[in-house]
Amino acid sequence: MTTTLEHTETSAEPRGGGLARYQNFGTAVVAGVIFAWIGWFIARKLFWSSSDNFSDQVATMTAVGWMIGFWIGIGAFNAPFRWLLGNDNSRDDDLYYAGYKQGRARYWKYTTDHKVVGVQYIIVTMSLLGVGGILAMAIRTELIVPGTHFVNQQVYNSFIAIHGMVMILALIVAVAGPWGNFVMPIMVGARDMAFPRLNALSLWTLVSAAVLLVTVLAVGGLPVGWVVLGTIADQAGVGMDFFAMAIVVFTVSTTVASINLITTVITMRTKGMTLDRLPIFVWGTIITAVLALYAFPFFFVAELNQLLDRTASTSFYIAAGGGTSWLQANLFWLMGHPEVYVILIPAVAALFEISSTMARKPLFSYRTAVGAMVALSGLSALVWAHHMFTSGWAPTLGGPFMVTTELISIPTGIFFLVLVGTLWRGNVWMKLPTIWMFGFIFNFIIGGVTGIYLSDVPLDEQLHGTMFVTAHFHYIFVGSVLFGAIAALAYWFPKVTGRYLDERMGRYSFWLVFIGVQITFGAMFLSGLKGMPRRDASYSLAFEHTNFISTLGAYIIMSGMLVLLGAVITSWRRGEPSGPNPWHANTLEWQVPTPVPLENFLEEPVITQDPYHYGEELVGQ
Amino acid sequence: MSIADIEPQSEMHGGTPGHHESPEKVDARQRVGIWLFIGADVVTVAALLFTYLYLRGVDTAGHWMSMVGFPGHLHTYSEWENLYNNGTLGNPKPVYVGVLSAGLQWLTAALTVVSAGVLWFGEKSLRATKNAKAFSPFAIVAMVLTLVGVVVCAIQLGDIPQIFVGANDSITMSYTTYDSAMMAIIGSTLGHLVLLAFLGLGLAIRSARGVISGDKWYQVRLVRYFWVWVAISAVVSTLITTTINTVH
Amino acid sequence: MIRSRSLGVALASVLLGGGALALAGFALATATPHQTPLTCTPVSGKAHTCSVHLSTFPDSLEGVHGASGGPHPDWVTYSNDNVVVPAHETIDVTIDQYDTGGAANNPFFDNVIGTNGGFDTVNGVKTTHVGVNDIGHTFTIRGIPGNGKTLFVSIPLPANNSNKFPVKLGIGTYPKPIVVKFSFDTGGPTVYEFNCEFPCGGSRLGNGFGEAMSSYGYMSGTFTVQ
Amino acid sequence: MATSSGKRSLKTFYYSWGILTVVGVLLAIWIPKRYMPHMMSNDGNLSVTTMILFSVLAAPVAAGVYAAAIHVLRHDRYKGDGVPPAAEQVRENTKLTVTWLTVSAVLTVFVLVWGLGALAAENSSSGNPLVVDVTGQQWVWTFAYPGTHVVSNELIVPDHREVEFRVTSVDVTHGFWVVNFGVQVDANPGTITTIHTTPDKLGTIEVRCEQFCGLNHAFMDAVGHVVTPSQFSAWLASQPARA
Repeated sequence: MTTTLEHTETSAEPRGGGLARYQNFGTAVVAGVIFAWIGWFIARKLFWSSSDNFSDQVATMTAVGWMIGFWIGIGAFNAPFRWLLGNDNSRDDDLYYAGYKQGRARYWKYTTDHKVVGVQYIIVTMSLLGVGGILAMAIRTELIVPGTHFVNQQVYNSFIAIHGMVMILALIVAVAGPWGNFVMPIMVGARDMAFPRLNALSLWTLVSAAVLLVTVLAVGGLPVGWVVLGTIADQAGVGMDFFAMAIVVFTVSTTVASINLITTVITMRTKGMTLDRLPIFVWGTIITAVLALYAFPFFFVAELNQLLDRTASTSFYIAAGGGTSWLQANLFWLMGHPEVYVILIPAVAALFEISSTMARKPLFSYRTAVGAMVALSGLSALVWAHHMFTSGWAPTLGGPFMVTTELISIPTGIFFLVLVGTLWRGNVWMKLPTIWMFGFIFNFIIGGVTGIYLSDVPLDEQLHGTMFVTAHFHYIFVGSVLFGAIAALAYWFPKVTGRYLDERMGRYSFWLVFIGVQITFGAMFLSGLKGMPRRDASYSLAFEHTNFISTLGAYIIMSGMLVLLGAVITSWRRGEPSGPNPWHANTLEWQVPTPVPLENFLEEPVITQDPYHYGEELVGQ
Repeated sequence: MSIADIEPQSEMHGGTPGHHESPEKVDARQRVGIWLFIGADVVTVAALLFTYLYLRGVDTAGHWMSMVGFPGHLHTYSEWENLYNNGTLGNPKPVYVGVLSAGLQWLTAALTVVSAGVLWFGEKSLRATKNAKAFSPFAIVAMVLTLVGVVVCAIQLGDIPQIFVGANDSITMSYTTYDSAMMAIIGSTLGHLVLLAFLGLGLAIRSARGVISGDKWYQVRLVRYFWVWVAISAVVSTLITTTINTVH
Repeated sequence: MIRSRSLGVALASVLLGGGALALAGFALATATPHQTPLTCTPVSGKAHTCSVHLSTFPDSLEGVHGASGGPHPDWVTYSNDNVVVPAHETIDVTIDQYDTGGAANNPFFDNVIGTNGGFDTVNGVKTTHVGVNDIGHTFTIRGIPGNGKTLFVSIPLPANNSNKFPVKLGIGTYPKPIVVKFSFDTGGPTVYEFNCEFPCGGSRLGNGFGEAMSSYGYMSGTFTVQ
Repeated sequence: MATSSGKRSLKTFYYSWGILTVVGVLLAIWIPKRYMPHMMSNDGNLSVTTMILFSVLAAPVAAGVYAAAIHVLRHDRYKGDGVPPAAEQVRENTKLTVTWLTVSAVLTVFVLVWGLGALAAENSSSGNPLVVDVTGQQWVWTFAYPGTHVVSNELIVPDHREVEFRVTSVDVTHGFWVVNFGVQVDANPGTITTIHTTPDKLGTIEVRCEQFCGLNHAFMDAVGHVVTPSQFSAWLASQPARA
């Protein structure tokens, strides 16, 4: 059903935008650096130079300068001040901010169109995965043989911490960012997100925080592990201040994005789009958004306390001053475990959507799937202390938290039932998204089962802090979430670019990454079982072979991801044209033309049934 | 020029082109947004109070309100450093900091409550008379009250006593955990008051310039939701910090 | 895209990307400085014995950070952090201690442990401990069990509190060093890590083990047994 | 293969389920025994048994999902080109969902009961354990034996007598983990945390740090021995007083 659209060409150059006409990523970086220098300069004058906190105070002011400068440079403060002065955006301003008639430049500006923000999230996710991937290669190269031959321990420890945080950042936004922004508003029949300007704010605050997080490596690194436990983090240099500042900004960015997603789904669904006609991916996005809204303020306060300890001589986490690092551990993990489900649920929801379309069958037990996601996010707020079973914080709480943690395997089990149930007796179309989905199924079983071992307190006393834990969460993050994110990328790539992600290169990449994951993290399980602690720069000869195998596997994953990168870059411009609905799916985003018009729909769609009716000719327009 | 750049026609576009969407729809949408923002703020304030109560409960080595060191108000930092360096410091004694003034805390809470009341009253009259210009002074008064609150918070932060403690090869300044937690809570209240002042100023200018008119007064109501929440959070945190503080 | 083109692009991206990463890795490996190793000079007259000479300084002007002391001239350092010793050999270690000290936070490190004979000599005098309250630094060396001979040697280096500074080295002036000598035997090829166990890292954060203690190339180093 | 309603042979499913379950169970029994460290205490043995038991329990569940996936790949793959036709529009199978929920609930309850039981067993104490004060500091473990003046960097404990480790740290958080006893607890500055177990075999044991603690975290290991009680008291006597 391709509607022919007459091009109402309005010849004039885009008017409006005011100051925003001159603001883009370039001015943002320049303003950021200038304000960072101003912050550095003021701090050196303002603070007393021979106090213990001086270098931290200067670093924090520099980071604050970078943030404020970057936001001024990109144009984030334009709207609040125009609101303050009462001259709201004119229609032309709104059109300009929506990136109307600006071609490729709109991707480098404070553009509010949810489709542009979606593409920007793709770029940010891929660059974060790139940086994290490079660090992963450095870590595995270091561990190829016992001894510290590649880099010394301090550099290695910084690589571990920044690899961890950058990858966590990348995976939090990997599915909810690009597809929660590009696809979800169209799926519910909305013209744009509820708060378009806040949408751009979330993206650009994430960029400013990610840049600061990566510069931590340049200012002395962060040799303390990504959980920045209070006691060891106190020994870190100014890199810790940059890290804490980046996290404080990142948590605000994610909370604002969650507000945006939830409001869009609650208030902007089109006529007829009742809750039980919502595509399952929309459910996944808002359940994640609610969980993130609850969880990320804890991370904000945990890192704010850390910043105050270092700059204002407070004693939140300093035993000598009456503080305790268990407070930091609790605040951190109150966010920490909900965070890993904020990472998992969007990928699972995207795979539900893909499984239904690719099997040409309705999603198996739709309500149970939604119920499982709700139950999982509810439970995930009650399990945080299983990260602290062995910390000695509250031995009597070992039992209760074992109970809540092991209950999580029930909703997670439902995910398998729904996924395989959808594929069962379907006409499974073995295209790129489907292949990555089968990879997900294989890896998520291993990731899920090994989670149960770690939830058993007596067994956790043997496995906690070993490479077994590292292998477990890599099977979940890489084996399940990354596979789901790549499946989503392959599935919605035609809607973004109008071209298929190259099938053949996608399969080469799949097999390389899949086999690489089994080798790398399979051998890592064995290292962990044999007793190799986590985050060790060097290790006993007993772990020689398993680490060597793990590193070989890591090189295989690297080459697989490079092939995927090559596929994305070449397919974006020169891939095989796909038309507006290559997978013949029923969800709304496939009923609009590609490239998607600025307002998504030419007239408001009316929904008469849920999007899982295959066989009858497409309805709903 | 690709299809994406077709001139948008419809009235429906929320907040972007074709933007004279009906105020009721914009109000309904922004109301959900404000409530979710308040929800996130509730969790943040809860986390700050959790920090306060947790540290009080743990009271590691009795340092909730006392620390072995030298009272900060006797000398400045450099004077303590010189005393330390030429060894005439004497040995440190436990310094007990005592509770921060409940009066100032209740004053801050009262200012938030009164400013919220002024705003609400102004809103009621705006809704009744539809005269936006008359609302502007209410917004100004509310803003001024919050700015007074900012000053009071700054005074409280200044009152927090410092203690100088030896740190293996030098002397350094530190706060007890009670003072640290109070610094975070008072700092958070200060931040919220600055945000309220900004919002109040915005409402004042917008109503004076007629941007907030008869059918667009919902913007005041949305700001009032957040304002009332900040007042509630100020009262609740003050209630906690003034009643649950000393450790017997 | 036709089949061969996809394969070509796939191979190109692996080679290109992999090559770039390898270059970056090589640059990184050469960027992080490995100090020129301090070798063990054979002792004439004693079979299978060689000697190593280290010093502990109150600043980082003499150590591996160059004359100007590098980014943190006031941090305490060992004179070298990359010692190479032969396997199955007796190592005679001499340490010149130039730094002041104080009370250790764990009395265990006031004892001499694991040396040949169980003692060391401080300015020629045989001792087994120096008193908990005036330790300058410690020399504590061990490896990872399962890698070569299990070794644990810990020597307290007495605090050097003399107030005369006759010795001139580079741009710094230092008191007459306290000379501590001890020896231990190495086993098969492996890597031992030595560091100071006295809380000499300043600042209120990090319980005395921050700064110099937790940074590479200051108060720690490796003994590579070849 | 076009969708034909009515029962179709689930041969592929059952065969692959059976084979995979057998393979899974064999691996479940072999891998922990082959790869986990040589366990020398009641808690250590418990962790190996738990590992084996949970893996054996997980094998049929994992095999079931894999078998279903294999069956789908074998029978339900669309071989033609172009868009596959709509399959049978099955939306719900409440019987399957309910059985799936009950099976996973039962398994979870069993895992829970086993875990809580094991936890209780682990926390039970014989009353008069040998107390060892463990101090972790950046990058060395030291063991003191209260009542004697012995402080050592090697952990020597008698066998068949419960030992209680009272663990603390003088600088950052470390993770005291006796690899061969299968017990671990963090060493936190300013507080004492305890863990106890009963060694039951003689031989060498290893202590490793499992909480990241900075530059030489990888080198923060200690060696020890489980010896007979007589050897233990002889060793205590032979140690110099290093209070």
